[in-house]
Amino acid sequence: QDEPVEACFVYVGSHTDGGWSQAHDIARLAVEEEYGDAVETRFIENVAEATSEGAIERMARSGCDIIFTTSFGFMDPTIAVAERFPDVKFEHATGYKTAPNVSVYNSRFYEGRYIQGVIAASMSEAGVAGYIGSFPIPEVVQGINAFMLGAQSIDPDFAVKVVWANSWYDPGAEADAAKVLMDQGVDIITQHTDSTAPMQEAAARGIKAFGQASDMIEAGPETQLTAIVDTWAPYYIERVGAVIDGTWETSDSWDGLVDGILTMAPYTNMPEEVAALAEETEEAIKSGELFVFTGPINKQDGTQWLAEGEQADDGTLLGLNFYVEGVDDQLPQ
Amino acid sequence: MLESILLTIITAATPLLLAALGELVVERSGTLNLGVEGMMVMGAVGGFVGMIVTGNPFIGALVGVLFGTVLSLLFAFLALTLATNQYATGLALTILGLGLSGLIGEPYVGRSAVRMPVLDIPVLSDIPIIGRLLFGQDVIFYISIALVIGVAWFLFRTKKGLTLRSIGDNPQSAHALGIKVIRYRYLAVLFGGACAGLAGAHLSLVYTPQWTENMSAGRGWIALALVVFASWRPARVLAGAYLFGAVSIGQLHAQALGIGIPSQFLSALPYLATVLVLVLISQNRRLTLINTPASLGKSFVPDR
Amino acid sequence: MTASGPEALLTLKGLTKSFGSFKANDSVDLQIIPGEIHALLGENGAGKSTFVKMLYGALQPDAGEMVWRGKPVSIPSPAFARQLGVGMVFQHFSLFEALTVAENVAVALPGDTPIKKVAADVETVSREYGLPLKAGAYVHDLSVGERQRIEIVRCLLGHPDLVIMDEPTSVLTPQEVDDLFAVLRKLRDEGKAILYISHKLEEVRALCERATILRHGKVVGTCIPRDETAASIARMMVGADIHQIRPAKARPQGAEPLLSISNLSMDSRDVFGTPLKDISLDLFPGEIVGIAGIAGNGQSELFDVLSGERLAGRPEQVTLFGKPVGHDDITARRAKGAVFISEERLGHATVPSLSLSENVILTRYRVNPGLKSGMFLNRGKAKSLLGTIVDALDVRKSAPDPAAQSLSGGNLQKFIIGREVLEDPKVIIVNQPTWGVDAGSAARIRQTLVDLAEGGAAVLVISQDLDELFEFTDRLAAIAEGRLSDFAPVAQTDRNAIGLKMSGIFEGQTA
Amino acid sequence: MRLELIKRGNPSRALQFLSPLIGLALAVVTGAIMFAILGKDPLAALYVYFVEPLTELWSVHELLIKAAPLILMGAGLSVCYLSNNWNIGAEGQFIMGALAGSIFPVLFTDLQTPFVLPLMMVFAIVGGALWAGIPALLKAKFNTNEILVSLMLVYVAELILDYLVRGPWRNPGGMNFPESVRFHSFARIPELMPADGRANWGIVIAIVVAIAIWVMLSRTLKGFEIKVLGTSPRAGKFAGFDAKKMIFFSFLLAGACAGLAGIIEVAGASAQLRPIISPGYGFTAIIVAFLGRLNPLGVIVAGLVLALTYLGGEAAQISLGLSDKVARVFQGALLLYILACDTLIHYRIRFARAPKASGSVADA
Ligand SMILES: Nc1ncnc2c1ncn2[C@@H]1O[C@H](COP(=O)(O)OP(=O)(O)OP(=O)(O)O)[C@@H](O)[C@H]1O
Ligand SMILES: Nc1ncnc2c1ncn2[C@@H]1O[C@H](COP(=O)(O)OP(=O)(O)OP(=O)(O)O)[C@@H](O)[C@H]1O
Ligand SMILES: [Mg+2]
Ligand SMILES: [Mg+2]
Repeated sequence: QDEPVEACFVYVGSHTDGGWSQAHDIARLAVEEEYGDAVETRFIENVAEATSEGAIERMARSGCDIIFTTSFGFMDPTIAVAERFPDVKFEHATGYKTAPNVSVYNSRFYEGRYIQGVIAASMSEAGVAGYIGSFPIPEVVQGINAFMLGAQSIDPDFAVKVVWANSWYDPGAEADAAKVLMDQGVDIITQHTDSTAPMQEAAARGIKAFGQASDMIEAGPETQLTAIVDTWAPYYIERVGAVIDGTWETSDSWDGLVDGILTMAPYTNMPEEVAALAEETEEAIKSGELFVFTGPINKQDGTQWLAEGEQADDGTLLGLNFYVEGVDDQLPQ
Repeated sequence: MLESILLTIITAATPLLLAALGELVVERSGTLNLGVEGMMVMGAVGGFVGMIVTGNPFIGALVGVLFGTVLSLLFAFLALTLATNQYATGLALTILGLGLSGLIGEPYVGRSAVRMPVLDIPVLSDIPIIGRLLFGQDVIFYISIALVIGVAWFLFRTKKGLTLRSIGDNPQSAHALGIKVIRYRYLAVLFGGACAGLAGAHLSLVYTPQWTENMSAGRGWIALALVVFASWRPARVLAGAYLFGAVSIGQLHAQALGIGIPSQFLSALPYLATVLVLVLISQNRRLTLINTPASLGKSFVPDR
Repeated sequence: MTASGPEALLTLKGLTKSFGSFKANDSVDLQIIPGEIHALLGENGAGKSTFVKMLYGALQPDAGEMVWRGKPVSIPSPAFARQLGVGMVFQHFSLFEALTVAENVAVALPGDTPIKKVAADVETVSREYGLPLKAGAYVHDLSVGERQRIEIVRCLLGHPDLVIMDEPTSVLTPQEVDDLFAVLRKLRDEGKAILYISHKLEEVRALCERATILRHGKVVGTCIPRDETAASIARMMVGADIHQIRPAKARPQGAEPLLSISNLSMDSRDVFGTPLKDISLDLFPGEIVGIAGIAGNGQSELFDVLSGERLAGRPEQVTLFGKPVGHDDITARRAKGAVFISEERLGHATVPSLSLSENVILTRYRVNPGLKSGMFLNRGKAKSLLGTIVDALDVRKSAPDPAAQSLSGGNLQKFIIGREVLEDPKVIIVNQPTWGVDAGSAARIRQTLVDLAEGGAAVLVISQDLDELFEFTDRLAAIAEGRLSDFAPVAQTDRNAIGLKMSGIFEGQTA
Repeated sequence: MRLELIKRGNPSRALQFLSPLIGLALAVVTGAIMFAILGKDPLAALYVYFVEPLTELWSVHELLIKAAPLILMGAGLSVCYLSNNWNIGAEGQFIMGALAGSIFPVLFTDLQTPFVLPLMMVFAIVGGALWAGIPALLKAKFNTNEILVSLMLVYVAELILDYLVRGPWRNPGGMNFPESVRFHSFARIPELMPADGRANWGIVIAIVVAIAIWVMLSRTLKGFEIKVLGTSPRAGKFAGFDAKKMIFFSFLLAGACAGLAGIIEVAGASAQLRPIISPGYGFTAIIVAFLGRLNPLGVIVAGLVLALTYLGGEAAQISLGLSDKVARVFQGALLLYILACDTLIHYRIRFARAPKASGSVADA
């Protein structure tokens, strides 16, 4: 083989943000590591969703063979550019539109959230956890619901308070949200935003918290219970490999714990029996024995969503826009 | 609980208070520096980088002050020495500060740092409720309170403060009397820059010991509004900053209580409150006319 | 004057100062001795203020030598001048409206004297010299006369040996002038030297021991004022005989007023202004009516309400050619045939940074045909009108169509007058027509106004300059604190009577 | 030594044209130094920044797409700044214009006729103007500081957009993701030369509007009024011009331009509403206005230059791995340089020694 394959990445944030974009960048480095001279990688960061089409097109023209566009907001621009560059392969994260040269991929983060819910309900004395949301999109709503369901499996009366930071990454707003939640009496913090600020605030007040996107143990050595760690490397290595081999095909993958696309950081700062319970839950999910969204589950207003034993299908989950019973928040419709 | 709510509010208010006090002195000299946001964000990155490099949050704070001051020096050179349009220069300073801080801070995004330690004042900090609020805080908080008193004392009790106010009122007259108008204005602008820098350092060392792009998130502009709100009086800046802190934290409490108003509307509250307050204040023509430094925003070129 | 004795307080040799390429002072020599009141005379722009600012350290000479009590000095700053013993009262006040009297004084005092002590000193000194002041009052609440007292007291508190006064009397009533002279004589008797700048030659003759005369930045002579006449001094200043206004011709008379105001009261424009109180006034064709008064007594408010920059409460309170116009704006009033010439030349009557031809458009776009077609402007027409104005009033300028700010004060005023009289207006309202304008130009401007009156126009002149008002108006009143006195024919009144009215003592006014 | 300014009697004409060029040159030099500090070959980096994006036709199309909103808003803001009204909220007016114009394709999806696009534009113009009318009203009525109000309203507009796209205006068929439906073809601004690139008629509209504003400023009484009220409000009043009406005129005009820019952006390049629709165009337009010397013809050139910095920023990231912040620093530095150079138009600069005291009191 003569020419190395060029793998390109479009990030919505900074490649050092310690959260979402960095998780993708870590995987990019893993790809380089894996294939050495056979591959070259490049990235463009802080790409505003509004003007991403031009940036993606510039990437496509610069000789990329495969382009990973790693934010939901890049969906339509990716499709548009892909139409013009049929020979370039596109991989779009967290979206749902595919094309002959566009695959989509996502991760079942909610599986980790369920485990967090189990831990939270086992650890909390107040019986109420604080949840810092980014934006009320289906992925985040799935997480809140999974967390609630996990918690209810331990304590049916467990409560969750939600505050929206209206940002994926805004340490100031996230810290404010954490403080306010703690001021209102929660004693566990979980977040679906990317900075370590909530972890720091929880540490400052001596309560426990969960990390997000990457292992945040450094920000809270005595605070982090566990973290959902985005692990894109296996997927990226596989897809770039397919380009090298010439076996790349459109796919639509939504992998979970069992596929290694997300992993749980070590269960720390908790009694052994809680850690054991968490491990057990994780195993059950991996083995398929436990599916998070299995009935009976009621919606927030008390009406039935899933009957006994009924499982939510992926289509519903990908468009989820309601809470399960017990969440102390109103979802904007 | 009340104590910790108040503490959260005070922490939210402190950077506003600092930046607004600095700008108040600048405006009292008749200079309008709209670059507070830029100086503040430079202070934030300076504070954070200084802290990471030296491992010492106090040195970090000093670096933040330095960064804010250096940027304000740039403003002073343009607006005072070259008599450029103060409005546009301030805006440019903000744009530059946001870009430069992003560039400098790039390698530091996502790293977490040591929070500036709390400096308990013995005995006093044990007083119930107010003890912790007033005497169990970080150094920058103490500085902010000292500055309120210091600036009020300086402006209204000292000769140099009187001189500064006279310049803000009428630089031509001051110049005719031999007052070094440009020098005073330089010093005022640098003081404003230092305060904004310290406010920024508070953001990245106390508020959230992190660096992120655009970390000041519009606080510099709110500080500018607070100066108008306070009709150029230090004690009123204090009241305004705490009031504003209360509004911005209060909207999060409303959210956490699950009252069901879309979070975007609640998030807009602080901005709407700012507009409302500006309207209420400016409606009182006499108050604003008498307190506004008469030469505010106008370039002054001395005859020699 | 050539004598250079040891008794000299300050000797200046060859003082030179240029602004850009313009020499404002060209090798000026002067000597001041203790115990004298020394007049510095000259036309507008002769360089008097420039000269004294150098003595006070507010401007730096380009060349020349200063000797203070026998020692060569250079004075880098006013602070240094004050330490040396030089005090100054500025032509244009250097006060701070938002500060109190005591603060205004304290800001110019050395060291950190407590404000309470400064306040006490202010009250003592002001009483001692008969210039009463309240230390706690805010300057924006004070009259012009009181403001000048602050300047003087501030100067005296520095215990100067040399007091410089730049046109101190131009803003005072005749009675206040007398008080000031008493102070100055007292100072002279204490052995201080006073350098006194004034355009009022009679005053100079009454007060000063010696005089130095400047023209175009050069010393053109010295004299003992008492031994000269006002006319002979004026000849030295101008270098030629002063052009007198041509004797009046018969003027058309009419019974119907062209402009009238009735019972007009109005709040001030802002907190620092003067409210107008119950003003009535009729202006008949062919007459020139004068309103005297110290600046800040409501003149600019009266001008604004006449011009329509502020609207009257009811339309019929102001009438033009018999029609109510109280609610018409300035353009509508211009369209009816009135013109307005305001006191402030730069920034009111003209836009400083715009060219002269654009400044023609400024007030004429509605009135002069051809300046505008539809919404588009005809700049060529504006330039040709400018040519007409320049020829008619001999406006001197540096370029074909320069920025207004580049003209000298007198030439700018000629331009403004020329612009307004282009279309033979029937009503002319003019505020301070010749303020700061040299004698030659002033005469030309007054002549223009007289010519208009002879053509049947009505002219209202608001002025602080009593000499001017007595020279060419027919009827005269004074405005004080927003009230207008009754009118008296010029022939039947005198400076004293007007002076009293200017200080607010007239019928309808208690105290 | 210190630097002193000496006022010129007449502003220098030559420098009026030269000053933006000098400013630009200084900014380029600064850029080169910055590249060197960041360890890149300055010449190569400058090439990638300022030349490479112009070497390909499709990229020129991208340039025009970005220049259109900058030119439109820059021209509108010029009128504000000339008349001394400090509108810095064009970003918010852009958003509100986009929202108002999007009402048709988002809420009335069945309305698929050729009239939709003009209707959208009218609504966008009105929407942007109304949003700009708020600071204007508050300034005219209560003397409220328009800088702060217009800026605060940017944040509010961003939140309104965010709310709508995540809530009521969300695409019902879009899996609850935060974006509106894609605009149907009647609601799209046609592309200029679809074969070569994505540029649409927006750039033509922008240039036409800029030229119209230029004609107004330089040839009409209204333009004269704007200049007079901006430099000397009292003289403006003396001329019979109404400063309050001018507040409204300038704000509404700038808001209308920004609103139009907003709909051109969403009905052109992006074809749908998203939570963020502008990469800060409204703020960059402030630089554009000043770089163009507040002259709409200059603004056209300046808009293209600033659009180039966006593209150069992308290109430099992709081919040199240069941070995207470099473009922001460059923009800020450019504005500062231009302001500094403007001083030369009105003043001569002299280096002077501060006067020293000598004589009796100095030693006392
Ligand atoms: N000795 C003085 N005599 C007169 N005026 C002075 C004197 N000193 C200062 N001033 C005036 O006050 C202005 C303000 O100066 P500043 O605030 O430094 O006061 P200061 O009196 O010099 O104080 P300090 O002596 O403490 O330095 C000076 O620029 C000058 O105009
Ligand atoms: N700062 C300056 N820059 C440029 N020219 C100046 C400046 N100050 C004064 N001049 C010019 O210098 C000349 C002398 O001005 P000066 O004020 O000394 O005159 P004056 O004799 O005091 O006149 P007046 O009787 O009007 O007060 C005038 O032509 C004036 O326009
Ligand atoms: Mg003078
Ligand atoms: Mg001193």
